[in-house]
Amino acid sequence: MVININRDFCKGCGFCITFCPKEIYERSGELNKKGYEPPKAARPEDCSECGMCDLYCPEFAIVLEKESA
Amino acid sequence: MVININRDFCKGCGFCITFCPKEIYERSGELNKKGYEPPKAARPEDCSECGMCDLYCPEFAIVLEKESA
Amino acid sequence: MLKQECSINKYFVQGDEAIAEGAIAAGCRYFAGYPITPASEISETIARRFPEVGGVAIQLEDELASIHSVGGASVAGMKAMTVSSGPGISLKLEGLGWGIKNELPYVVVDVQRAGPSNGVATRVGQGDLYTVKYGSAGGNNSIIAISPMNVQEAFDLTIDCFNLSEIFRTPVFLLTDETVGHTRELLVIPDARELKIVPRRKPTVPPSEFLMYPLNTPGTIDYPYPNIGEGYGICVSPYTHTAKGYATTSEKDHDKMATHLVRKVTDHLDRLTRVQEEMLDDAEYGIIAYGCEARPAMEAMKKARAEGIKVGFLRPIIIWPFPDEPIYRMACKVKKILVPELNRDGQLSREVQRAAKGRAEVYHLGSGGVETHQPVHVYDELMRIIKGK
Amino acid sequence: MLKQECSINKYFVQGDEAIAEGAIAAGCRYFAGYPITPASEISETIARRFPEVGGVAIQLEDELASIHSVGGASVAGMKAMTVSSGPGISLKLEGLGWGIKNELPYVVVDVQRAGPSNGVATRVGQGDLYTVKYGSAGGNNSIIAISPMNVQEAFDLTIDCFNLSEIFRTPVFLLTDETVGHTRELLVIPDARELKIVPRRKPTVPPSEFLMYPLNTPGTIDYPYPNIGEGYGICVSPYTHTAKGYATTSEKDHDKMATHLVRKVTDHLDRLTRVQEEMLDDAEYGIIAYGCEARPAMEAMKKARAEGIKVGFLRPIIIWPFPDEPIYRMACKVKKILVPELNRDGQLSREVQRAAKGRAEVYHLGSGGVETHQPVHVYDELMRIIKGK
Amino acid sequence: MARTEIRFAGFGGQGLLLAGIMMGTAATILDCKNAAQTQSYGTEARGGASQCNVVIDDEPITYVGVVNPDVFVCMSQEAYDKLIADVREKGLVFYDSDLVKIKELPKTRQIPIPATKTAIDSVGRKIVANMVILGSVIESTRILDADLMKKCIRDNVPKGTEEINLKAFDKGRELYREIAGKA
Amino acid sequence: MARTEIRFAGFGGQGLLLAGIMMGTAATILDCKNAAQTQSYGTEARGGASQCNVVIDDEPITYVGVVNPDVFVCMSQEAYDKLIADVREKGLVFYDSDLVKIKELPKTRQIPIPATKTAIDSVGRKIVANMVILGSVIESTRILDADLMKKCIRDNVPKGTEEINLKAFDKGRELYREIAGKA
Amino acid sequence: MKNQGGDLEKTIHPLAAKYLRQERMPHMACPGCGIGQVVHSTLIACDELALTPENTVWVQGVGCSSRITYTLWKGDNIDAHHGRIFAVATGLKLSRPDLNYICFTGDGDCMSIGGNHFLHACRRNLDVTAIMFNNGIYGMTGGQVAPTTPMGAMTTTTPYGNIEDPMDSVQVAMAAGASYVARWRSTDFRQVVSSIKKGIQTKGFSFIEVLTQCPTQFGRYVLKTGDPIKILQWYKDHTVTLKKAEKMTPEELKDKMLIGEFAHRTDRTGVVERYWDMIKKIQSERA
Amino acid sequence: MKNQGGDLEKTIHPLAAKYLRQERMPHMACPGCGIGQVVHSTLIACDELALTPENTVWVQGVGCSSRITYTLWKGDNIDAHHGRIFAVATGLKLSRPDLNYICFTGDGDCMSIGGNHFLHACRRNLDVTAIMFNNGIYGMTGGQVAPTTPMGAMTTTTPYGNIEDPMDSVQVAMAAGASYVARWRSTDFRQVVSSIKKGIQTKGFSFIEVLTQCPTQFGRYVLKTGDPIKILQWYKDHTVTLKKAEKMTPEELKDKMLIGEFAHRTDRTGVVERYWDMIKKIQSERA
Ligand SMILES: Cc1ncc(C[n+]2csc(CCOP(=O)(O)OP(=O)(O)O)c2C)c(N)n1
Ligand SMILES: Cc1ncc(C[n+]2csc(CCOP(=O)(O)OP(=O)(O)O)c2C)c(N)n1
Ligand code: SF4
Ligand code: SF4
Ligand code: SF4
Ligand code: SF4
Ligand code: SF4
Ligand code: SF4
Ligand SMILES: [Mg+2]
Ligand SMILES: [Mg+2]
Repeated sequence: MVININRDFCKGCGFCITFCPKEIYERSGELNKKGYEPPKAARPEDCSECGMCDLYCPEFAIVLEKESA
Repeated sequence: MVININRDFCKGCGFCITFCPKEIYERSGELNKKGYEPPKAARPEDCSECGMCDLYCPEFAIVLEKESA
Repeated sequence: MLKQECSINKYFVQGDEAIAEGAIAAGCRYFAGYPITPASEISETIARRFPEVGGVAIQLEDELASIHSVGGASVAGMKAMTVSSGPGISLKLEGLGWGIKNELPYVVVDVQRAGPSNGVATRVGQGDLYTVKYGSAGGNNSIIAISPMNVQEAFDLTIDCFNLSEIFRTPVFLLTDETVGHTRELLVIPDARELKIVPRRKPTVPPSEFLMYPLNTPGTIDYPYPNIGEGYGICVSPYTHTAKGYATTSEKDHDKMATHLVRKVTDHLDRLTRVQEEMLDDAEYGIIAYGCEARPAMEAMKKARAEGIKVGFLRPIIIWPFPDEPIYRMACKVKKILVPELNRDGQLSREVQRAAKGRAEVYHLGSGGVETHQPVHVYDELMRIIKGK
Repeated sequence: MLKQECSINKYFVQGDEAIAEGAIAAGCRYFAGYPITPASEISETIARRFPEVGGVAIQLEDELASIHSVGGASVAGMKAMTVSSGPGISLKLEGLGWGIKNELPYVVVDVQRAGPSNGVATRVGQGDLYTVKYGSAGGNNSIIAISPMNVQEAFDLTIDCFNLSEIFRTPVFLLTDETVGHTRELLVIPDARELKIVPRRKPTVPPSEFLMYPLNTPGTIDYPYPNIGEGYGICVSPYTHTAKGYATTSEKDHDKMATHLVRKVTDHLDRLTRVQEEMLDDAEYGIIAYGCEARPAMEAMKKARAEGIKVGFLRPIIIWPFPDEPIYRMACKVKKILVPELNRDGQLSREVQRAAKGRAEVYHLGSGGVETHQPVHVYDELMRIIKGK
Repeated sequence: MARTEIRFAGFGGQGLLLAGIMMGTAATILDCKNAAQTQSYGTEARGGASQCNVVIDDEPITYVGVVNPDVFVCMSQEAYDKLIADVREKGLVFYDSDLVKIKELPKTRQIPIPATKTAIDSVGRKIVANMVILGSVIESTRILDADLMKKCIRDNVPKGTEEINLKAFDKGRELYREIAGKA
Repeated sequence: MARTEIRFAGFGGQGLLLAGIMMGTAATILDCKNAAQTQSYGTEARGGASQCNVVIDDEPITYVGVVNPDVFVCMSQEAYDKLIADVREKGLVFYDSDLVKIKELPKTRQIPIPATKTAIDSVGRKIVANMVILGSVIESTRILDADLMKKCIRDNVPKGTEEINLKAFDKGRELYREIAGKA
Repeated sequence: MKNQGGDLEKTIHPLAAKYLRQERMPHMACPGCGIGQVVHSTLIACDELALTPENTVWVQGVGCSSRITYTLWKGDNIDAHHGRIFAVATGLKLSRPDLNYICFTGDGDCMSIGGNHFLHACRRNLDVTAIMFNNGIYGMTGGQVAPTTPMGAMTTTTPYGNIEDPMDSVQVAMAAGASYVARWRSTDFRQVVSSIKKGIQTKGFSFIEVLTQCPTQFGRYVLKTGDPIKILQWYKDHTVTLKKAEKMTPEELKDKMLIGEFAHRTDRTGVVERYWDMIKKIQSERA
Repeated sequence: MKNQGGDLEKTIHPLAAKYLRQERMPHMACPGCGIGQVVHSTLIACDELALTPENTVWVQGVGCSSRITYTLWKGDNIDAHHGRIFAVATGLKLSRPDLNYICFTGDGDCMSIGGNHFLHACRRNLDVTAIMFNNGIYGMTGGQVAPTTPMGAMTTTTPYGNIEDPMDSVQVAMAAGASYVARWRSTDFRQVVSSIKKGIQTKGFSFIEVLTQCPTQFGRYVLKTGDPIKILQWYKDHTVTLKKAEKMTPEELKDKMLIGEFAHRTDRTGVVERYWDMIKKIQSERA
């Protein structure tokens, strides 16, 4: 799975970090232009492609691309 | 039972005539000031004192007095 | 409507019925109302007639719903109308603001009755002159209002309301009254081909080039309104908008919008000044009245003229924007102006006073309403002010 | 409200908070509102403070409910208030008519924002001058409106609103704006004993001799309002009423009521004229402004005076009834009057034009709102009109 | 024809409004005259005072109100008491003689028409009393041509009631002729 | 003191409003000066642009707005870009040097205050950055007496947060002295 | 045997004498209108509860409901704008919780223009007694469609038949939380009296809908008859008690209106009591 | 393995690319607000039904519901005054019955100021799909009490705790006659998508209430936390599915909000279809 994060859209709510069953995401420690802290996909290789992070993200900031596709 | 009819209040709806179980009332054939036809109590002596005519009259035009009272 | 004879286009009907027919003739095909005396006859006539001509006529839960749904219908491409009176007009003012700000063409009929509050619901009054223009909070508006004085005008001017609403993209009021609404007179409905009807203008450019609101050229009229569902991405909202229709809070954007809304009327006063003038040429005194009050006023003028007193008469037909110019001209000519009207606070007379700029003395002849003034009342008051008592 | 020091009566607070405190000081003990920017802070302050002082403060389902319930509370003997802005004010106009017609004392606060429609909800405008006076359909009204220009006045004039509402038995508006409502300044709350508070007057005659409405002596003020539940058989309705409060449709009765409602204000203009006048004695030019616009206007005047230009200033404090008299006097003195205001249609300037009766040229300096004019804008415009460009 | 003002007054439900509308319709649509009709009611939804005013003129009508009627058709005592004073000097009054007790008025001709009774007696329907009295008015005043009036009635009353309405109208004309003969 | 205009600008949530209110409160209630404070936000409920303006004067304040601030406290790039041009000639600019990249302005003194960072580093709470920068402003401009300002802070911040706020304020004063010393 | 109405003084109805203003009689309802009957039942209820003109206020909306009842009551009469009856009553009751309020409203007044205030009065459980005259039409303004008008019915604004389903106000009242909810016909005298009494005694909002015949408008336009007796018959044919309905099929219940007592909750108080309790609590905390 | 967000073009979400105006992104919701999640579910539903910006109109009220969604949609965006969304939708749908309307409203917008239009939209069974964001508070105006705010909750206008019972809008919608009624949480993605799809496909009024977390106001004032994750947990603790609820006692259900599909009627059409049928009938009769 390729995990793209639109850092400008992200508002740092942390849903992706909390609700990914595979704990793929982590805090990045960096702020975006608006002062929010987007996550980073620390372990994309463990991704089960469940899509929850995409659904949970209120900002359309997570775009998943299946490697196969 | 004494049956008093306020002829000025009556609007001639006919409820008393229709709903008296004892058929006490009849059309009077006379019009009041407003052009309505109040009933007359034709057979007050047959009255069972049920009070329906009083309740049915929308105009507070029928006042029943129990003879005993 | 009673059946007609002779000509198939002659009817002896109420002003209210004439308004309904005027709306149909103008192409109105959406109507939402809430019953209220003395405007209900309009709704009732429309309820009967609209399905025949393929229009939607619906009674909604209240006045708020009616005017907002009329706004919705206007956005959806319909010529639309709502009607009311008194408290019902007050209730429509919030919705009216949405129409003003979004430049929606539709028509509101106010059949004035004696107020305030419910007042004498079945009888005439003239208390809404400012209400229709300024009642919707926030200012910066572009309301137009037209006032008929008889049944034929009720028909004709209803058509004008629709036409002006399309040209100026704004809600237009037919500001009438119970007397005009309930009086029966002859109505002649001209052949449809003789009527000038302004259709909804549609954009001729593709969506990518189209702007919802002509804010970059303030005062623009005759501006198209796209259909929904055709890719124009219509943007309509309560918020101050950019030319595209996006919400904005910038001072500059807001001023642009406000300026356009005001200027689309004030830049075109030539198209929006319409008065009836009678015997003003040599007049030394004047009477100004509108709607139902115009008729006893004219009768009074005739009586005075018959006695050799030089009295002239002016009637605002388009009453908003107010005809400042013709009234100022009149004020420069005559010494005193009498303004009979059916309210005690003096509404038309205040406006006349403003427009007269001190060039003539302005006198208010008020009445709470219920009946129009009788000609003799107007005449007597005229004599009184002439004699300076 | 931030805690105070030194004096226990000094606070650095918003105009909105000052209004809430003014209402409490005036004896207001019923409040119903519906949230709306920029008036919500009043509701929030009151929600916190009223239970402490034994008052009822409730948020109802909408603006219609709020004002009608305030009317009900007034009938039930409470000093009562509601607040709003923009579209919310439009929604209160229907209910207002009930208050006007039934001569109910209560207060409505309009914190004006930039309109029309929702406009820029969080920012200032001045578009409701006519709305508060004429928005409620039907005319024949007796609305009084007062406009503060700073936080201290927001407090003081709120008390005056309540007092006048009791004296004149009519709804009174505090016509303020977002700038005054949201600006924080020093508020000094005097000791309760120093405040003049007009209580609800109660009849001194028995019910059999009491008439609800003083229609037989039109223009009567200081007239009592009985308590409910005490045998006075209070009669309040939407219908035109007789002196007893019974519904009537007679022309004469209606005219009596209309006349009384209008005259109770117009017969007492001495008690209802309040303006601030600055440097008018030798003035050749004038500026007239109200509310938030008064402050940049005065600053502009100072600047002009500093340069030796003889400019005077007038501010209507009680803005309805409009101060015709002082403005006419001013117009007789100066050549030109500039009227800065936060709307593009010219509201205050139209009124000034009317009152000036042609004695001075009147110029409108408009803006859509969002920000007040800056002093330099007013100054520049003043120079422009002085130079006659 | 000079401006003529006609007032119908009585209770709601007596059909006076229809009588007035019929006159206005006939005048404007069939006779190319000008006419204006106005009305007023009391607050009752049914019964209560009812008034219908008609102005007919060859000239265009400026003022549509009726202040001092030339013809006053009166079908209730209340209306009579309240409105009789308005009648123009030398005006004509038609009143339902079973419902209204008149007072002496030297300068006014007051014509008793037992309209309600006649309606009941002749066609069995109280509701057409309006046509009876309209017949009398037309027969007496000739404000409009009677045939034209009848055409208008036929065209405009509810389907199926044409004949009884016309019969009542003619009965009213007859009645007037009788009374006039007597007078 | 002559009329002084101070503008705080940045994001919502940075506490700039409170800083302004604190100045106004101290000036009016503790120092018998005149003050007026106004504000404006963007449309976002959280985050978004935020501005707080304060006018302080010994004389009564006629006009409450701030047009050309004497002091501009800036805590976001957006605010800087939009508002820097308004600063009065010879005005002072205090900016959070971690959030704002300034441009050259020959006639304006621009003072970098790493307020957010200092707040985090010194008391571990980003939220008191407002007090840090306020401390710098007071230390630099002396618009108000620092002790009086501290009394005001102590009295008006939420219970339990007095100490960290005061600490941040003092830290800001220190910071300014350091920077001024360097300059 | 004495007889009818020679003596007018004699024939003043005792309830009218006790509670109604004589100078406002006879009231303005049309012949055969059900409103007078409901007023009668209301007075019986007042009498049985020993209410007085001093401790009881009549509140009205706009419509025949108010045209008939306004200023009949000897005590205070507070008539609100059309649809605003419960808004006004909210102000009244919160300000003077010690008085009883009987609110007369119409089906249009309550369920059309006043629908929102009605909903929230139910939710807040405002402690007043509401009597809704449901005549299935707009009476006062001349026979326009109401939200209670039956599907298919001809009215002046639905000349081709009503295309909307009527609102069941009893269901709405219950969904929104009213404490007491009942529906009867105007001629269910015993039940109406009993419901009004319960309504007055119940804490919170009491809603009593009464199907009241309107010969003038509903009769004329919908049923095509002005005969009050035929109209009463129609109501008889189109109503079913809750009890009976239990045993009926949906098919049989089609076009029938249910009558009976729908809710009588005693488990919750309303906003008025709660507000004043809150004030007391806060003030005693501060004291 | 590619990685995160270096390439902005790359990270435009496909649904956003298909349906939303890029220049309006990111939208204006606060961090962690549930509205964006519901918009996401709405787009999935649109996509699965193959709706297009041309045949589907977004309609809004006033509140965060509109502040966030207005002019996001590539097609037409019609934002009504506060509370008037269904009035405006009535005009739109009756005029252009061929288009789909998705109406975004707030709990205050729909149930407080807009309560009456909501009631009658349900009764008329207006053929639009309504999505109500219930955040239990007034978000946009700063945390005032809403008709959905829990009893006892502290808000800016109930600083001593809310004394009113919340309105159950699902019950009201059913009582008033809506064809489709459901309630879910913003994070019940599958169910929300399915309900929106059913709503669009159902004839008549579809009402889908979504409990949407509002960290900024509900979080701050009611739950005393701004942490979106804690707020989602609160919703988890305070909701129960219809199915589960069947087996629970009233005591256990206290303070719980029911979620699930409450009504799905297919037996009645609505006013729009009926009106146009009537027009057709009348016109063909005349022709
Ligand atoms: C704001 C407003 N809109 C409309 C009216 C006109 N109006 C008066 S009563 C009424 C409806 C009456 O219907 P209902 O409530 O059912 O009472 P009914 O007369 O049938 O008893 C209407 C529409 C009004 N008075 N005020
Ligand atoms: C007529 C009117 N009254 C009040 C307002 C102010 N206002 C805007 S949104 C809103 C309430 C929002 O609450 P809700 O509908 O629950 O939406 P949320 O912001 O919580 O999503 C209010 C009161 C307004 N815009 N118009
Ligand atoms: S798709 Fe599922 S597993 Fe993969 S990152 Fe997203 S939430 Fe985690
Ligand atoms: S869910 Fe979306 S907005 Fe929230 S932290 Fe993750 S990427 Fe950012
Ligand atoms: S009391 Fe009963 S029996 Fe006697 S007259 Fe009345 S209805 Fe008839
Ligand atoms: S019931 Fe009453 S109003 Fe009706 S006819 Fe009998 S007495 Fe008259
Ligand atoms: S119109 Fe109908 S409801 Fe009204 S008083 Fe007459 S019969 Fe009763
Ligand atoms: S205020 Fe609440 S509902 Fe509104 S956008 Fe922010 S979190 Fe969402
Ligand atoms: Mg009704
Ligand atoms: Mg909400």
